[in-house]
Amino acid sequence: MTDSMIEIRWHGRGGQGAVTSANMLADAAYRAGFKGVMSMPTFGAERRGAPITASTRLSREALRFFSQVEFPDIVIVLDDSLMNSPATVHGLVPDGFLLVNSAVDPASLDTGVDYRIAVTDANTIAKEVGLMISGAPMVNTAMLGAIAKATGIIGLDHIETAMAGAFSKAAVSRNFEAACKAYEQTVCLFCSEGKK
Amino acid sequence: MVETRHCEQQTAMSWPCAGEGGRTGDWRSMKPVLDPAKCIAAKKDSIVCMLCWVFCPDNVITRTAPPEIDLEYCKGCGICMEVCPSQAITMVPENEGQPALNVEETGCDV
Amino acid sequence: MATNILSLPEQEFMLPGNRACAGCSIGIIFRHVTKALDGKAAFVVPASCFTVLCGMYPSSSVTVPIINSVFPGTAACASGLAASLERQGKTDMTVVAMAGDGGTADIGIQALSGAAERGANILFICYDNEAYMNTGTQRSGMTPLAARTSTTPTLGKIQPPKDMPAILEAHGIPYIATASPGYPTDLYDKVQKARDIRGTRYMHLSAPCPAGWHYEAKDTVAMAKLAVETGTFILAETVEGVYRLTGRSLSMAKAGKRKPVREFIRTQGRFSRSSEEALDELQQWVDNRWEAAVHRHETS
Amino acid sequence: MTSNPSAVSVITGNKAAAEAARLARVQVVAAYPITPQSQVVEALASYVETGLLNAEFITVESEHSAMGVCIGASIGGSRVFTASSANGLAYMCEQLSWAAGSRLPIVMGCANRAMSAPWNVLNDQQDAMSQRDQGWIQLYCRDNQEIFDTFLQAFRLAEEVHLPVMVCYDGFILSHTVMPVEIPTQEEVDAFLPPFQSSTIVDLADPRNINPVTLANPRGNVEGTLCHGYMEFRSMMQRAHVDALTAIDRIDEEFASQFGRRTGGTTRSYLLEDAEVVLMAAGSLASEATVAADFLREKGVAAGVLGLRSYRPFPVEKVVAQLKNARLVTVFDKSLSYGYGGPIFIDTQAALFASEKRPQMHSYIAGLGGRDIKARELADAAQSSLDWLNEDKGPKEAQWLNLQL
Repeated sequence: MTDSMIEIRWHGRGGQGAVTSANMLADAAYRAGFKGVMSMPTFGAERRGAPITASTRLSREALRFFSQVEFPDIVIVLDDSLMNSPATVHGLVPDGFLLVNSAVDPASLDTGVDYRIAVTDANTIAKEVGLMISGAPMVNTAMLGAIAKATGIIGLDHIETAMAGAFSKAAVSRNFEAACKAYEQTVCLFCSEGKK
Repeated sequence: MVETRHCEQQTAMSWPCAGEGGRTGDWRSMKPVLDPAKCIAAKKDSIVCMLCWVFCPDNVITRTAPPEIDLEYCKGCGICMEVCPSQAITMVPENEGQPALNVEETGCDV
Repeated sequence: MATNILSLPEQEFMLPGNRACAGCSIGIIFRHVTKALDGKAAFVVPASCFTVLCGMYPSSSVTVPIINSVFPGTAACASGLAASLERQGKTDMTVVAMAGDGGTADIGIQALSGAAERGANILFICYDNEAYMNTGTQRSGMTPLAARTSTTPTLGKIQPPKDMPAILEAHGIPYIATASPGYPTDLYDKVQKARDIRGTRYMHLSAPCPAGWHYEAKDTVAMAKLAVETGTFILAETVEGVYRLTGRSLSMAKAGKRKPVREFIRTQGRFSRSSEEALDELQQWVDNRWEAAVHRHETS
Repeated sequence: MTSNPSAVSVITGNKAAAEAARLARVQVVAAYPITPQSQVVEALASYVETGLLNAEFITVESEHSAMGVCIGASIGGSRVFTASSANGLAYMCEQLSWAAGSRLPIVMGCANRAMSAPWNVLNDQQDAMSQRDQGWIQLYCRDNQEIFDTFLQAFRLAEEVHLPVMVCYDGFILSHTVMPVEIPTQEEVDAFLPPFQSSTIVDLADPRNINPVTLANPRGNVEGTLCHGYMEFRSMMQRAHVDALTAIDRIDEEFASQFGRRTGGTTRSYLLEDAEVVLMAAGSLASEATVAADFLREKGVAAGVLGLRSYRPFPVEKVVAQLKNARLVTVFDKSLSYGYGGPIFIDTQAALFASEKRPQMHSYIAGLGGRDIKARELADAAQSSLDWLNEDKGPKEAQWLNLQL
């Protein structure tokens, strides 16, 4: 992760809102002062339930390139079952962040590779605040709070602004509540405050 | 190069004019001739019947008593003759009265 | 009250000396359609015989606005025009899409179906001369059983035509009518009725063609009448789903009289090579449709 | 940390297109969904439903009818808009020619997508390039801000030169990617693009037959005036295209003076002044290429970028002027004229033919069907072309970037 540019890859399942959050992260980062922000879905057809990815790129300067992210600085995983796939952490740079929606201890996700791990139980948070669609918890917005906590690249206020641009008022309050809870409950191994 | 005087049109647009397709008297082979003695409207000197006017596909027959036929633009279809209930209209060959064609004198190899 | 011949307006919106063939029924149709609309109409026209009638640049044979359209897109262009004019508060004219049978039932059917489903505020008139006459009489989806064209088997077409009014009825549009140049007052009244209804209105018009049907030009009106008198073309209208026979078809149904189809097609060259079996089949097709129409009229 | 302006929205290219159409106060919208353009239709439908846009939204049953409705509505006197992609654009084909021949100021978005078969919904520019000769102006955008700005300029342009304008932007790469876009207020847009002065030529008091059959030769009208034949109309259309080159650049100047940013008009250059090696491309690739030029400069190669914004009309003089000092031009085409080569390469080569000083030109076919292209790869390609030139190897065949055959 260089000072001037951060590349982020999202892993989720179709219908979990990975693309929406990736876009909101770009928006929040713009509000946080990044001049160049960009977020793109992995191009192609999407199926509900199938693994999908999206990418977010943040830069202090305006962005001029659009090619796909190869070596992410941050990998965000919306569903810990996706951790079984080696593709999930593929290319994650040394010292990068791995943020996982999971109820397990981050230490158990430590593969010994040189990146930092943060874990949030976004499923429980989404259920608590009532973010359920068709019986499934919408975990995407809670993860924005986890990003704020673990990486510090955005603040909660920026997330709220980004949400206001994407959701109705009622939806903003619930989603923001999820992000705030996630911010409080994210457990970090080698978190930004206490770098190893 | 052909000079297109006065035409300032950017796209093709036409304005109405009679005889867009040219005079039909030039190529028509038969023409309608109305006999006022048989025409109901003419006899009654009143706008009655008017079937020739109603059915003319070329709008060349007037809604008058007697109806008048514009032979400049009549195509000679003969509908007016057919729809006339009193057989007042007959179709007459355009070249009636002209000398008949003499094939032997044309020199064409037929 | 029904219009009679002498109460038809005198004003004309078609100029003489146009490019239509001698004896073409479209002239009769257009004259009475425009009379019924008092000339307050803009016509959208695809490639068709009517295009020819309207004339070549830089002169026009009609005194109403004409917008030429691509062959498959008449209804789309008309619905765009209608929406646009309405947007500008220009509501002094009816937008009429006027296409031949090909531009309606074949290549034009998708755009027509789309416009009808949307309820585009247009009057769509199909003048059905039963083949691609403008390109030299190739078969269309409206060419009758047993009729010969330049692309049918030499003995005649082996399929019956589509039932376009039924197809449009399936779209649930508010007004559907058939009419014939042989019965101009019936045609006139129907156009006026259609004019006063909002939404997609469809009229299917019989359009005898001397060049394509191979009969003498003088017989166009006789052909139009025989088509009706034999029950081959049925005069009817469907208003808000209620079907009724009109005019000559209604009086025929009441009298229980109908001429045999052979009387209609006898002088048409396009049927000259049809076998007796094919003509029997045609008669049977006409009988079935007629009986269904009469039954529907009586029960609705 | 600097604070970013609040008038900026972080939105997709499709949203930028829809926002531009909304602020342009389009009056009739007709569109049919197709990946990757569908979001434009969805956004405009919601704008109309919620009253953000006061327009007729016509949900047609096909792209053919979408353009048909636009043609009817434009003749009827309204400002109209549509958008499409790939097969949808191809399905509009005959209507495209009809719109251009009618000289209607229709503005259309094209979220560029590969043509099938085989099926592919991802980006290249084959769809728009295939419609090159229909008479439409084609402008290519490099990012979402440029999409928004180009659409606003396109309405001005179309209404001034009486030609339809296709605003092309790479599918997914721009259409589905969010990035910051500065959206001016309605008042600011109105000042640049006044609401459409509707006036219809469909008039009962002056009935005319629009687009009638027109013969090859001029013909006299009833007053005896000799009126154009088909060729005269087509010649005027060509002249309008050529004249549009100036208009495109001038409108961009006016845009710049009001909004403080520019699209570049017909071209957009980067470090061209002293460039020995020029990378040339259209769309997002022209932006990606600027990063490649930076890489090359870091290595000591004087590289620059010529981004082609206006493909039709083709800015021949500007391209020639901007390439006259280059030693080497590498053209990256995201489409192909099968049996010959990359369309931009071919056109640029033709443009340079009459030029006294001609650079060497190498052609690259890249990114077909969504194949990822990295700035590094563009730089490597340009470097390999430069090596080829330095080794005096002579003519070089077109190369397909990243081809694994």
